[in-house]
Amino acid sequence: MNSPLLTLTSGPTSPSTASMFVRHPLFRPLAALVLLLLVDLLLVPGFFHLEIKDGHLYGSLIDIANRAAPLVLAALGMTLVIATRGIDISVGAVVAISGTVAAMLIGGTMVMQDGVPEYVANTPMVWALCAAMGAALLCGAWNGLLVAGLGLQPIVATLILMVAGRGLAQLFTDGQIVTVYYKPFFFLGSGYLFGLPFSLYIVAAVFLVTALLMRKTALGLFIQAVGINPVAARLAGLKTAVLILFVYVFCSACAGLAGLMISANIKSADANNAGLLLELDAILAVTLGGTSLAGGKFSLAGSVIGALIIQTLTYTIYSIGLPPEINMVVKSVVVFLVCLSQSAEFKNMWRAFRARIKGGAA
Amino acid sequence: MSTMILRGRAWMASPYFTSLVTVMLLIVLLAAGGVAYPGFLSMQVLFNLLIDNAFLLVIAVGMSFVILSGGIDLSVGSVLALTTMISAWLLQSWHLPPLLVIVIALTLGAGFGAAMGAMIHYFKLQPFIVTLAGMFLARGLCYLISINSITIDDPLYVAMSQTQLPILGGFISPGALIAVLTLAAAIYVAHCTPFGRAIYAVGGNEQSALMMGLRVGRTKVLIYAFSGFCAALAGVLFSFYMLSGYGLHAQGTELDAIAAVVIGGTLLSGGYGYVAGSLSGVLVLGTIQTLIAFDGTLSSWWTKIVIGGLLFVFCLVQRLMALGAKHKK
Amino acid sequence: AKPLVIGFSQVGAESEWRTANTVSVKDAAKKDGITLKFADAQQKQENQVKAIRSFIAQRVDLIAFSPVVESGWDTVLREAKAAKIPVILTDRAVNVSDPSLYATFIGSDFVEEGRRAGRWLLERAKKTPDTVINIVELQGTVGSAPALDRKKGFEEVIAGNPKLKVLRSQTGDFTRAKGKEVMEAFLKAEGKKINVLYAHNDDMAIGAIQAIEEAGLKPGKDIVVISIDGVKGAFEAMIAGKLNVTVECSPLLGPQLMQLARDVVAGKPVPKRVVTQEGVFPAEVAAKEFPNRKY
Amino acid sequence: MTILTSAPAPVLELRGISKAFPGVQALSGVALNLYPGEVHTLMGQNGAGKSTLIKVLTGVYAPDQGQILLEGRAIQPASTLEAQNLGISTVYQEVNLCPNLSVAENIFIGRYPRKRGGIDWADMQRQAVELLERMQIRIDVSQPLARYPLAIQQMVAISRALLVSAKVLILDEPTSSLDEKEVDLLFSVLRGLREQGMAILFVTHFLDQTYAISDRITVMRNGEREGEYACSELSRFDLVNKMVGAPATVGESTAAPATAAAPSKLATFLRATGLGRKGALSPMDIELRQGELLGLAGLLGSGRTEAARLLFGADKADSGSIVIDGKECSFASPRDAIAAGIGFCSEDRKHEGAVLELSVRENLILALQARTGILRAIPLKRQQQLAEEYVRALGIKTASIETPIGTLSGGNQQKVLLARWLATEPKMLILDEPTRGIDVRAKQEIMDYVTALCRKGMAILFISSELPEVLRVSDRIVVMRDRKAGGEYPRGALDESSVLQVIAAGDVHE
Ligand SMILES: Nc1ncnc2c1ncn2[C@@H]1O[C@H](COP(=O)(O)OP(=O)(O)OP(=O)(O)O)[C@@H](O)[C@H]1O
Ligand SMILES: Nc1ncnc2c1ncn2[C@@H]1O[C@H](COP(=O)(O)OP(=O)(O)OP(=O)(O)O)[C@@H](O)[C@H]1O
Ligand SMILES: [Mg+2]
Ligand SMILES: [Mg+2]
Repeated sequence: MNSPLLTLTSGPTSPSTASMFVRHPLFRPLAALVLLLLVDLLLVPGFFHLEIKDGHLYGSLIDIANRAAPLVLAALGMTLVIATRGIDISVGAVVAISGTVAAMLIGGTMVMQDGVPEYVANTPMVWALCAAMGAALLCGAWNGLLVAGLGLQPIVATLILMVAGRGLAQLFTDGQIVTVYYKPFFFLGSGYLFGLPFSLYIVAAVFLVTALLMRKTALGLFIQAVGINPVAARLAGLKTAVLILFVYVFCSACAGLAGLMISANIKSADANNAGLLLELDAILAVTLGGTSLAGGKFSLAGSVIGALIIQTLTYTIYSIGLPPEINMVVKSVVVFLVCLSQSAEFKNMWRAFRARIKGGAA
Repeated sequence: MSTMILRGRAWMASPYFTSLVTVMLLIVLLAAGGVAYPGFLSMQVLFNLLIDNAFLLVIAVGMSFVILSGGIDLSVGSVLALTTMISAWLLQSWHLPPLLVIVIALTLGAGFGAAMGAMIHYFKLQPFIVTLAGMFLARGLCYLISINSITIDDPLYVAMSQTQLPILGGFISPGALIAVLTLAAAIYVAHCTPFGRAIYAVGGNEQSALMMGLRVGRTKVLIYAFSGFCAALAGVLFSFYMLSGYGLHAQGTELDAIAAVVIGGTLLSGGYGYVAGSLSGVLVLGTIQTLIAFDGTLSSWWTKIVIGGLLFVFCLVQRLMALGAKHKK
Repeated sequence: AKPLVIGFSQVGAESEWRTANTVSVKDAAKKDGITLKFADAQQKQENQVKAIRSFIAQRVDLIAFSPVVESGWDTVLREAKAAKIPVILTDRAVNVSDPSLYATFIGSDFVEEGRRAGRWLLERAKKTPDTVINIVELQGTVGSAPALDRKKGFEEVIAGNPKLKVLRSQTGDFTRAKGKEVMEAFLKAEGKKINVLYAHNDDMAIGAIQAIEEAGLKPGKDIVVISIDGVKGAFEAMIAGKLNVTVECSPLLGPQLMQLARDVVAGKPVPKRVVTQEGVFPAEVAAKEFPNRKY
Repeated sequence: MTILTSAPAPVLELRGISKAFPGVQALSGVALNLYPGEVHTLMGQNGAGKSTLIKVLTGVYAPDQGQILLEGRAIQPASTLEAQNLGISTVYQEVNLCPNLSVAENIFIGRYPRKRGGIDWADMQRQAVELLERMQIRIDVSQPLARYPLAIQQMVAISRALLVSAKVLILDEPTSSLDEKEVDLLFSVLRGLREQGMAILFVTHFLDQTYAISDRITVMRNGEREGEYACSELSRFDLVNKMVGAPATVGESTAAPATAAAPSKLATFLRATGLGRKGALSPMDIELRQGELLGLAGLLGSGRTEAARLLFGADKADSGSIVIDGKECSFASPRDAIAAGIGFCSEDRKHEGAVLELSVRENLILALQARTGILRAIPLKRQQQLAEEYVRALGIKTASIETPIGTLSGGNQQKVLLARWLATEPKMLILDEPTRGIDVRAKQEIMDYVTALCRKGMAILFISSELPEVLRVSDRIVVMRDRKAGGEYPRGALDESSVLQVIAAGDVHE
């Protein structure tokens, strides 16, 4: 809760284009991402190699983007929730629910067609997807009602669904992993369109729609106002409760979409493991992107970059052949470094320190 | 839906009331269990609640300080695991005397917390992200020591594990006693010392606290150090309890601790609540689990659903009663 | 007589295998007219200890559990012993100072499973004695008993052939999604060099198979895939020719467990270690075996 | 008034203090001398740099340039705590207390009375009660501070500052939310301290108060020191001129706004009957007419704010009815009131008004946008145009319309919030202490602006603790006491003393 009133700022400097670029809030997360990619460039041979295989692009970068897609979606939803000073830790459970519903409804039964085994969907895919998204929306509405209607603290309100949601998903499947045999469904997770993974188009579409919604309507302004000063927002005539309800529904919708993507990608629904700890990664992505958990100002693009940072890091760890024991240590160290690089205070101290060293040496 | 939190003036008193409601509901929960399952209300079952949740209670106490100050500490579960690991390693591989090991473990825990607190305060980083990274780091360090679990056979630890302190016809473990003493000490610190009050002030409004001339930086670093200390102490209790060090111990305990603190009536935004609430919160969670264990018919998923459901009913009733009381005023 | 009451503490429902295990135990109890108190620990040791304490408080006739971890059971088992309640371990062993704390242990031997996987590979390697065989390994959850043991057993056996080299080993957390993700990274980093994939469970193998296919390679042919557990999905993959072999790890302990329980309560002597009957299923027998699979 | 005979060394001396924020040079080369035993008033228009100067000298901001000397020694306080330890006790412009702590704790935190290692709660409460008693405030000091209205919080903040025996006491607009009675009490306390040789630096926008208490005045303009004057040597007129920087025709005694048409001819906009809420306001009747300015007078805690909140639907009334344009309305939330054409400018700008991190523009259009609806975003062009327009009309001093409102000076924030409601072009506007913290000239301009709107047909409910102001601008006055409407009087029927009489006795007795 650092009020901007207290942040010490240096004097005005002439805003050249370069300095404006450096000062841009997205500069630091972006720089962190670029730095990580540079590390890959040096340590992983052929990291930037892209080739056309079976008519589509193939390579590490594509993998990262593809794998990051669900995380980006979850982070986009989480951004809005966090902007209202809330938090949603049920994202992983919603992923499990929507994936399970879709997988169970679609499933796939084998029929012989002209002597060739063919799989057809149990339920028309459109209906199944609608049902899955409907389930996700219900989850969001539930969270939203608990927070906005009942006034529960967001973390407990969503904890309820976090615990019970996965249980529900397992209840549907009897604890089994539901395998899907119906091909068109896979397109969602591992299909390609114009040479690029289909999931990227989904993410881009959701991002664009959300960004437009924030820009072209007053939603962005209202969400920030509610996050920064709910009392003032109410007195200014905002429907604070409806707004809060909306962000939780939106967050769950994003999570639901992510769930579909994940289950389509592995061609099955794993109620127990799908999206496990996704909520933590999503929150991490949002904060790495420069949005404060205290609510208010938010950056959708920042969250996307944050998610890419996380996925690149994970992928890097796999690629450079580190023993799994030290995965976590590496991850934590990188997160610390990224955080520090974003801290103005750290930069000042570092500068003072360097100046002192130089002074001592002279 | 207009009965919202966002009411500026009148909502202030509710968290205090919430703490009371929690205790009342806890009693109702226990009574319900007693009616439904024979043997549920035996003294030993109640003591088991304390014995089995001693480590959670200690963590929740540390967490309640952090939450009261408006922060959050996600690293506690991992610090607990790291403590068990370091203790086991020092005991089994280095053969250090157990008391020394305990002192080292507690110091490391407090130091770990203090370091995170310092980063949070001096570099103005968000507590969530710093402690999340701390959580990865501590867990990762466990695996650097060993990915296996290490059994502890130090006589002092074994004694602490197996001693039964008789009380009221049942028994409690030394660990449970330590937890209760920690709670008592924390309540004293929170309500009767300047440090404790500074925590509330920082949670109420950090900027104001600074303008009022409080040592906000020192307070924040100390809070996280205390939380780290509590996590380490919980780790020590856990290694008494399990007699082993293991990197996978206490996964997700941070969420349990946060839930316990919040259910106990503390506001996550800081400034409102009681440290004692963490006890009622922990007991509520423990009772829910015990109820399920006594029932013994629920499958894995029903267990989750029922835990979620009970949590919901509990929060709902708690909230409605608090709202009702406010309206009557 | 009044029905036997057994308290059973299960690890959780983290995989299909585990679910099959639970179902088997529950069904067997029902069939034998045994009252089963079931408690799910959601993968946490402390929850298991709590459950066992509550079983003791409820004075059940016998306690059975699949420990989440090997160590840390002395105290609570002592309490059980003091309350004169016998204990049976299922599926995983424990590490206690006094073996009399439990009556018997029934379950598979993870190290042996690893060895079996290794032996199968050794056999296969004999066909091409001169070529180096590059292996990538998908480990289970870091630090978990099956991951440690399956790695250990496998390494033990393949050490016998210097041509067998483990190129990469990374955790896939026992899940399909992670298995696929990690395999993708392996394929990009090592490319065509990979000859064999050894996955610590079927789920990771199934995920990895998809990654291999998406990379334009043929799983089962270009890359030999070995995994452990023998769940239905694995058999389907074998029938499709994408998986080469799965080492069975049977979850169907229920009937054996109930029999043992009755013997223990009746005071009959039982062996301290009961190993479940398990096989190795290479792809060739998959189609024949498939109809018999219960999980 | 004590006249400084011999000039002793100043306790506090500021030399060439400069401070810049991105886009604003808040202070440039400011000097100030503060002597023991004097009350030194700092005056200047909104945004002149008064608060910034105080923050620099108490360690909140580090100066870019300049020196601070305390008793001849250079100091560089890095935090308020350091400043406090050096003997500088400060009450900042925005109340900086912890809402969750009890009143007593807010006074004593950081310097608790101790007993056997712990805090002596009983002693603390006793002392707190005594301390507040000095200001004639009798409240339950064990209740959380947030329970009390702003004025009480302000008094608590002052009490806290008075608790330490400091060398220098700094008060930044302590009187902006107090009424005359409280101000008098505060001044008598300050005079006592002056006798004891304390140096007091005081900021206010009230000329009367300045002349009532100051020994010397430093005038600031645009971040620079305009000059330092002995109070007795500077006429009000000169003072205002120096603040404004050009000869101006501003004074307290400008002519009253042109009288409205005969009250009976004005159409009723809103009529509330029996409006009340348990524990907050006894049922009262109130009528607002188009083109008429209705003043609500009363002491602190008389229930004016409560009445306003009920009219606006911010709190739910539990009795009474509201009729607008002949239609019965019930307001479940401010939205309903806004839809009916009502605006409400709250007295507590920090908690109920400003959305600190948002820009001036965003704050300004918030209410308008809320009424327009979420989907029909006001085009950015139009927003900027509106913002520019109001920034000009109300003379808001800001680096740009995209500056976060939190970095504006207190008075300018207040103006933005006023503009927020003006932008909605309401049919009825409730102004609760709208001129709090606004400088003399701006106050005049704002009141002129508001009365002009009123003449064009807006109904206005005006609440102010400044009785003269209420008397001057209101067409009709309702006097409140003890959370009840005391009586209604037409313009000119009351003067200051008769209002006080009403408050004391409940009615005017000739
Ligand atoms: N933290 C900050 N960041 C940027 N600009 C600031 C900050 N604080 C103050 N300013 C600017 O400095 C100038 C002086 O502000 P200051 O608060 O000192 O005025 P003031 O004289 O106290 O006015 P008022 O009478 O309205 O309180 C204003 O233009 C304000 O916008
Ligand atoms: N001098 C005082 N002593 C004790 N309590 C007071 C005093 N002044 C105000 N209060 C408290 O203030 C509250 C009333 O606040 P309210 O906002 O209705 O007043 P108001 O008439 O709007 O006054 P103002 O707006 O000037 O603060 C009551 O709870 C009352 O107890
Ligand atoms: Mg000011
Ligand atoms: Mg008021």
